[in-house]
Amino acid sequence: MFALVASVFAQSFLAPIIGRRMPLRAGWILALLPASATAWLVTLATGGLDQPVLRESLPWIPALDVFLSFRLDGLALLFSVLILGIGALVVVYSGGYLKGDPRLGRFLAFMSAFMGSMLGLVLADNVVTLFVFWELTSVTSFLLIGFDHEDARSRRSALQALLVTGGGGLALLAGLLLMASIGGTHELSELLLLGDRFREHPAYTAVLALVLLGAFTKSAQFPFHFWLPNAMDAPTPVSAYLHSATMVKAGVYLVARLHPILGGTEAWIWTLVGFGGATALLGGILAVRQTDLKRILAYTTVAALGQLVLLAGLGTAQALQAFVVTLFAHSLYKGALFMGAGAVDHETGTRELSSLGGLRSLMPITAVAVGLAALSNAGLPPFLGFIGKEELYTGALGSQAYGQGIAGVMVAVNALLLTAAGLVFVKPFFGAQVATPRAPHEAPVSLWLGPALLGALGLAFGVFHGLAGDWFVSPAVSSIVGRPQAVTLHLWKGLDPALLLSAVTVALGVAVFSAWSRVKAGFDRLGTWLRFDSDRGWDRGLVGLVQVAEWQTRAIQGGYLRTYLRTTLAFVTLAVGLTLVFRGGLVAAIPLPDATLAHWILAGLIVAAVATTLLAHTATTAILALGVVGLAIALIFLLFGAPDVAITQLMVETLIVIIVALVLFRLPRLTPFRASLGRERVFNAVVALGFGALITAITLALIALPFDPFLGDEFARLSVPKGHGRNVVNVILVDFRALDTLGEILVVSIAGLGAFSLLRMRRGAR
Amino acid sequence: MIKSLILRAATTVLLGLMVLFSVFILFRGHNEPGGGFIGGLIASTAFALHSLSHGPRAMRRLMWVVPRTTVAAGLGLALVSGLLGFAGGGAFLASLWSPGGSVGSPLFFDIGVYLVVIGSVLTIVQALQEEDE
Amino acid sequence: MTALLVLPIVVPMATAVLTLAVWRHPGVQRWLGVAGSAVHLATAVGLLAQVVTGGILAVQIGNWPAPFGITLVADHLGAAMVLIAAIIGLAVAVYSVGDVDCDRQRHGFYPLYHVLLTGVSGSFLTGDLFNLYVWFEVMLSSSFVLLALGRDRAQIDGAIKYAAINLVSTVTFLIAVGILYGMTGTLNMADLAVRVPQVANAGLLTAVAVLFLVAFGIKAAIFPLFFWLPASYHTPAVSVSALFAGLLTKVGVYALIRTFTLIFTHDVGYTHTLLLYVAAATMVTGVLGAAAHYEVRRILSFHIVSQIGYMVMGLALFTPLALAGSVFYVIHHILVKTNLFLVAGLVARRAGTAEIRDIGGLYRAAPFLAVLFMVPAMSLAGVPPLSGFWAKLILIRAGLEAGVWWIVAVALAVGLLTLFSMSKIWLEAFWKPRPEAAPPLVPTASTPGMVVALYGPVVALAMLTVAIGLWGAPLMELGARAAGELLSRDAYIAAVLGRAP
Amino acid sequence: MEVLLAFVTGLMGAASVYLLLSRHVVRMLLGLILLSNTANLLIFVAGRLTETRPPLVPPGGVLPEVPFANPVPQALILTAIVISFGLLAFALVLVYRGYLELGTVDSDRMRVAEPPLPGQRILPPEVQGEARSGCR
Repeated sequence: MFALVASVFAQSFLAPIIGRRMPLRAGWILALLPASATAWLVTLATGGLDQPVLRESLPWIPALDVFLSFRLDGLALLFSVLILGIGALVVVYSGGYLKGDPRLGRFLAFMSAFMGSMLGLVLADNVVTLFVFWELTSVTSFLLIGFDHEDARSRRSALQALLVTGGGGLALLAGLLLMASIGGTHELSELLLLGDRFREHPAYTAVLALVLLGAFTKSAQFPFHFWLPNAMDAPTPVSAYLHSATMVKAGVYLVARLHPILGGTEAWIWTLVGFGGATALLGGILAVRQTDLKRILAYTTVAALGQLVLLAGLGTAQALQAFVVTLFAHSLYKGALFMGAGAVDHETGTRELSSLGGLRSLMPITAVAVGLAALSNAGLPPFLGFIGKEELYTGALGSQAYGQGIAGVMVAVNALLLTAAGLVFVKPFFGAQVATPRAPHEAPVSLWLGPALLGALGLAFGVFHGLAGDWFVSPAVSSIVGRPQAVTLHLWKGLDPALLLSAVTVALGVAVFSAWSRVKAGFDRLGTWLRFDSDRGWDRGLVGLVQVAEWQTRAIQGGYLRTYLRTTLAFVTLAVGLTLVFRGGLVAAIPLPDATLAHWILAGLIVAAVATTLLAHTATTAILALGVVGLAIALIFLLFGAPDVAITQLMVETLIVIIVALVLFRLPRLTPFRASLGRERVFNAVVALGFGALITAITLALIALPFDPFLGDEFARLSVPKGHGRNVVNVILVDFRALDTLGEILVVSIAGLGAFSLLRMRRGAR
Repeated sequence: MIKSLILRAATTVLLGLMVLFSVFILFRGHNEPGGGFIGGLIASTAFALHSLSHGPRAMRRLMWVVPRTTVAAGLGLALVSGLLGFAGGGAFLASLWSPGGSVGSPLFFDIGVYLVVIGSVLTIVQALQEEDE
Repeated sequence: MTALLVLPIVVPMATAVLTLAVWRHPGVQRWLGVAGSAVHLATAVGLLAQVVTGGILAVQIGNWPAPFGITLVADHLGAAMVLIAAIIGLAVAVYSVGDVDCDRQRHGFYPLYHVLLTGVSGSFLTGDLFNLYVWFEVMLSSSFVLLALGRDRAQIDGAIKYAAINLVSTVTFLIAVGILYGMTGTLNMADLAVRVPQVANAGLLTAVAVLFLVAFGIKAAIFPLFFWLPASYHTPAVSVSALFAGLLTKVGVYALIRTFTLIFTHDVGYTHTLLLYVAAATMVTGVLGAAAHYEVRRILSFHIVSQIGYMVMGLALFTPLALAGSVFYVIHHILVKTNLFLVAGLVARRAGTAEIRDIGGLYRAAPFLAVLFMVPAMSLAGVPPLSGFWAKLILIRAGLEAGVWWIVAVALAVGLLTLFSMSKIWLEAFWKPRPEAAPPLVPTASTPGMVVALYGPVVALAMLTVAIGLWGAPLMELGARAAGELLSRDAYIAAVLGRAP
Repeated sequence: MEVLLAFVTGLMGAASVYLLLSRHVVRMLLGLILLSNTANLLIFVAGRLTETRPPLVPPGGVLPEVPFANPVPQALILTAIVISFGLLAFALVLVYRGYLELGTVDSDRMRVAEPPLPGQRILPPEVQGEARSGCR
């Protein structure tokens, strides 16, 4: 399996080359791998194994319990067959659809990468690995939806799909990681065995919410359904593959996959049934009011996804059986319908129902293919779609509470789906011919092969439902339930309530369809009224985000240095000051200064000079006053046994005055030297005084502590015998701590050179 | 440039004296207050004052190298005397002394410091002064 | 052996001195610069190899025993940081050959560049708090000049803001060192770790810890101390901002990690909780800042801020996994963010502007460039299987295991907004058709040599990102080891002081 | 004296912050100079003050005469002074260049790197066009 996934990814690197070298055959060539892999999987399925389980595991980041583990069970097998089988057909289809387009190679590369991601997703047996592939499907679908990137709508839709599914993905990640940390393992197959022990964990609800958030965004459940119809801006092969057969099913897959560990609780049932039912109904209603072929199909997909989620939520064996059959049937017919719609679009140049008609005679093969799929979609016997619908009703009726209510809603949904199927099939292919932008011909083989095959399979598996049951449905149901489950499918189960409901569905659907032109207005009103307009909400959300961001930027990154400094210094003062106060660092009492007169005079000198600096009206006065401060400090150094420091301080002060003088010469006094606004001045003073108080408080607390001058004593002891110098300070500088000095002269060098370069590199100067 | 005759005369005399004094301070620094920093600062103050009164051209004539080169030499000297430690004590910046302890790598290190300080300060002063030319 | 610890500092310094000596010959400087970086990288590789096989390495400078002399220490964290810095050093040095104009090269770009690297290496290796201050200053001084070096007015504006705030940070740091010395009598970090618990006034100690937090926090650009970064990083030469983006803030983060694991662990409940709030605020404000901007390097600058939040989050959670996550994150981020700035430079060269709203059409015109942007951009947003995904994964897992739900929620939401921001650049600069009024696109490079210099480092860094994504186990192992050393400090202390604590 | 200096440093710190918060970049620079002086004095106090001999060994001796001043803070301050001297000298030149390029020493008018945001009005530069050096 590792080899399979890897080779599909590898193919995506080859695709651009093949696309450039053999543009006409690229689709066929690249379909070989998925086709043969499908064949292999089908032989596995037909091998009579009740539960073929293969497992492979490679260490990825073992320290994080992340393994590249793959596991092929019934559910994974069904999905893999759909992914690879439909994938192969879609690749062939793409070759025809994008014939002559120079971007074909790139398109096929993205498609292959997506195929690999999707395959990895359903095969993954490690929650992290699963998530990796989950995100990869989001990214590849971003690239595919935005394939026609010069169109602003495509870009918007791509971003929308990316962020909605990506956001849900992040919730999913948290949910999966939480699940793994509760379960003590990241391997899915081990987690699934936890069962009730997990469901009783206090964090169960959190995990459930997070996982479902991921699943619902991906599978376009209400209220996240809005991205899916918009994603139809993608080229049709993408819609057929990602947005009906595979990617949107990822969420449904996840729900089914995690059923053994998460399923069965009240929260599970009502959340899934509630959201699934709402989504199904909403999708159905919104579908029949569309006039664009792809949008009709998109909304019916939303409806079908809702049904699947609902069935997974019901969780009975019967419901899960219905889940698998519906899933299988839907993937077949919806893929076919999309490709058929794409073929129509490709040949006629339009997808608008009103500008299509009578194509039956012009595109007979396409008509047949679409017809087969539409009948399956409509749920008419003997198609697989019919069996799915029967199972759905049986499953719904068989569930404990509100079964009949649920079944009633499903009847409505299915009737709407039937109407939609009628719209897609009857309107374009029957009736009078309508002039279209392009004169239609039968589509080339690459364009009709896929729909025809899928449509035929829908019929074949309906007729030979025993094979479908044994090969695919039983193993898949067994995997979901977590124990072997024998499934037998029937076209005819006698006159049971389900059949009755089917009859009602068909009657209702046909009625709506035949009255479509009259009731559409009603549906439009209903749709507008019903529509939870998350799509417009999306735009508002983005605008709001940018507004908040701009407000924040104005508030804190406004471009004014003084506000930057004020915030910085205020934060420093507050953070340190509050810590000092609340963590008990202050000294209890301020000791009296034990200073001599000389000390007081020096202190007074500093205070006076500082005050002069503050009040100075010219820079020259200020710098001279500051020089006095420096001088007084030098005297303090001298007084307390630091002659080296005192001299250095003195020399530095002198040099600074020289350099400041050199600079100040050249600065005219355009700006008043004492520039500060009234209210701001007060605020600045508060910050300044706070900072000063902090320094004093810290110093007072510090000098109250005992001090161990062992470092200095040791240096003094070693200075002469080891350092060969009698000036301890100098020996520290050039020997004990010479590395500091080395760094320091680097700073001084850089300052000098930097000043030089800065002056030389003036604009206009040479 | 400050055009004061007295200052000019004074700084000319001062320059020589101060440079000599700075070298003295540099070498005595290991035993008495002083050292590379202080020496370097004194010397550069002298040059800076000279340059202020005589102009940067005069200073350039006076110094036979570009101050930038002094910086490079100083840095190089300090680094090399640090690397000498590998030869002697087996560690970076380990001191290496002549028998008797009169000449040692820390002295060269200090000379490096001295040169860097002079070079850097003069680079700045010169660059600022040359703004006028 | 002991030379291995010194060489990552000495080599760039020697390179700086040599390039300084040939000031008048930019051509020679270029070669010296690249060669020096290559040697630097070699020494860094040797150092990390030594640490991985032989454990923590310590050397007493000048043979003066700790805590009296200055000790250089390389544990897994330090050695890994040196290595990643050297990788970035080489990549940007090569890029600069094609990017940095002659004018800048003539005015000391290479000496400054290598002094900066000296400072960065020194900061990662020193075991002495005051020495750390010195290396910070080395870094700071050269970064001032590099930032201002050029003829662009915006540069000077940015440099003034950068200098003002960073000088405040540096004085704060100096004050903090002085006070801590006054409380403990020592400067050696291992010795501090031993002596800090004995300080009588624990409240004052916590206050000093917070003082360090804000001093390093300004360097690391955490909320609300990051203003200098988005104000300046978009102004200098691309090579310079790429180097800054990769290394400078991370030195601040490194210093935070070092001091808040080794020295200030006496009041974790207070200090690290404060760090956690700061981390969350940093992530959110940073990413929102990015949402409000449309100039590539400004967007990326705000993302630096936001990403710093993640690294601090790992430190704040203070579990082995969380710290490993921080280490992983720092390394990933340095690679990716440098690369993004380099790519942004290529984009701006190609399009003639860095305003994404004015670009457009690059996907069609320069698909290879699009791929080169996509890789680090997606990695930054945490899309699997790239380096950023693992980095985020570890931190999120650590947050979940520590039971701090809200920080996980913040981290995830910010991840989504990062994705939004990266796709904004993608949509505007790459996917959107080129605006009618825009001038025609120009080639990024005029000579084959320039192509190699400009694209080579970008491709190499992108490949590293992918490699870590596909094969993250070694880096995770490194992170886990580093975290182990950080949390049980005994090995570090023993290596420095030569005795068990 | 230590207690007295605690208040003096506090005052210096307050004054330097007040200067730093000014719009005038030269005032900010003065604030920085004062702030680093504050830091140096603080380190000096942190190493404890003893009004005694400098840490010098008399000729021929092996140890300084006790009590002697703690040499460690002195070495640190020396390093810090020189470093901050270098940085301040550079900062001064930067301000000068800033004046030449941006035509102002008012930080509120330095808005080239961060142009006005939507909904923000900024002060125009004081000097229109290319600024000139005062002596040229």
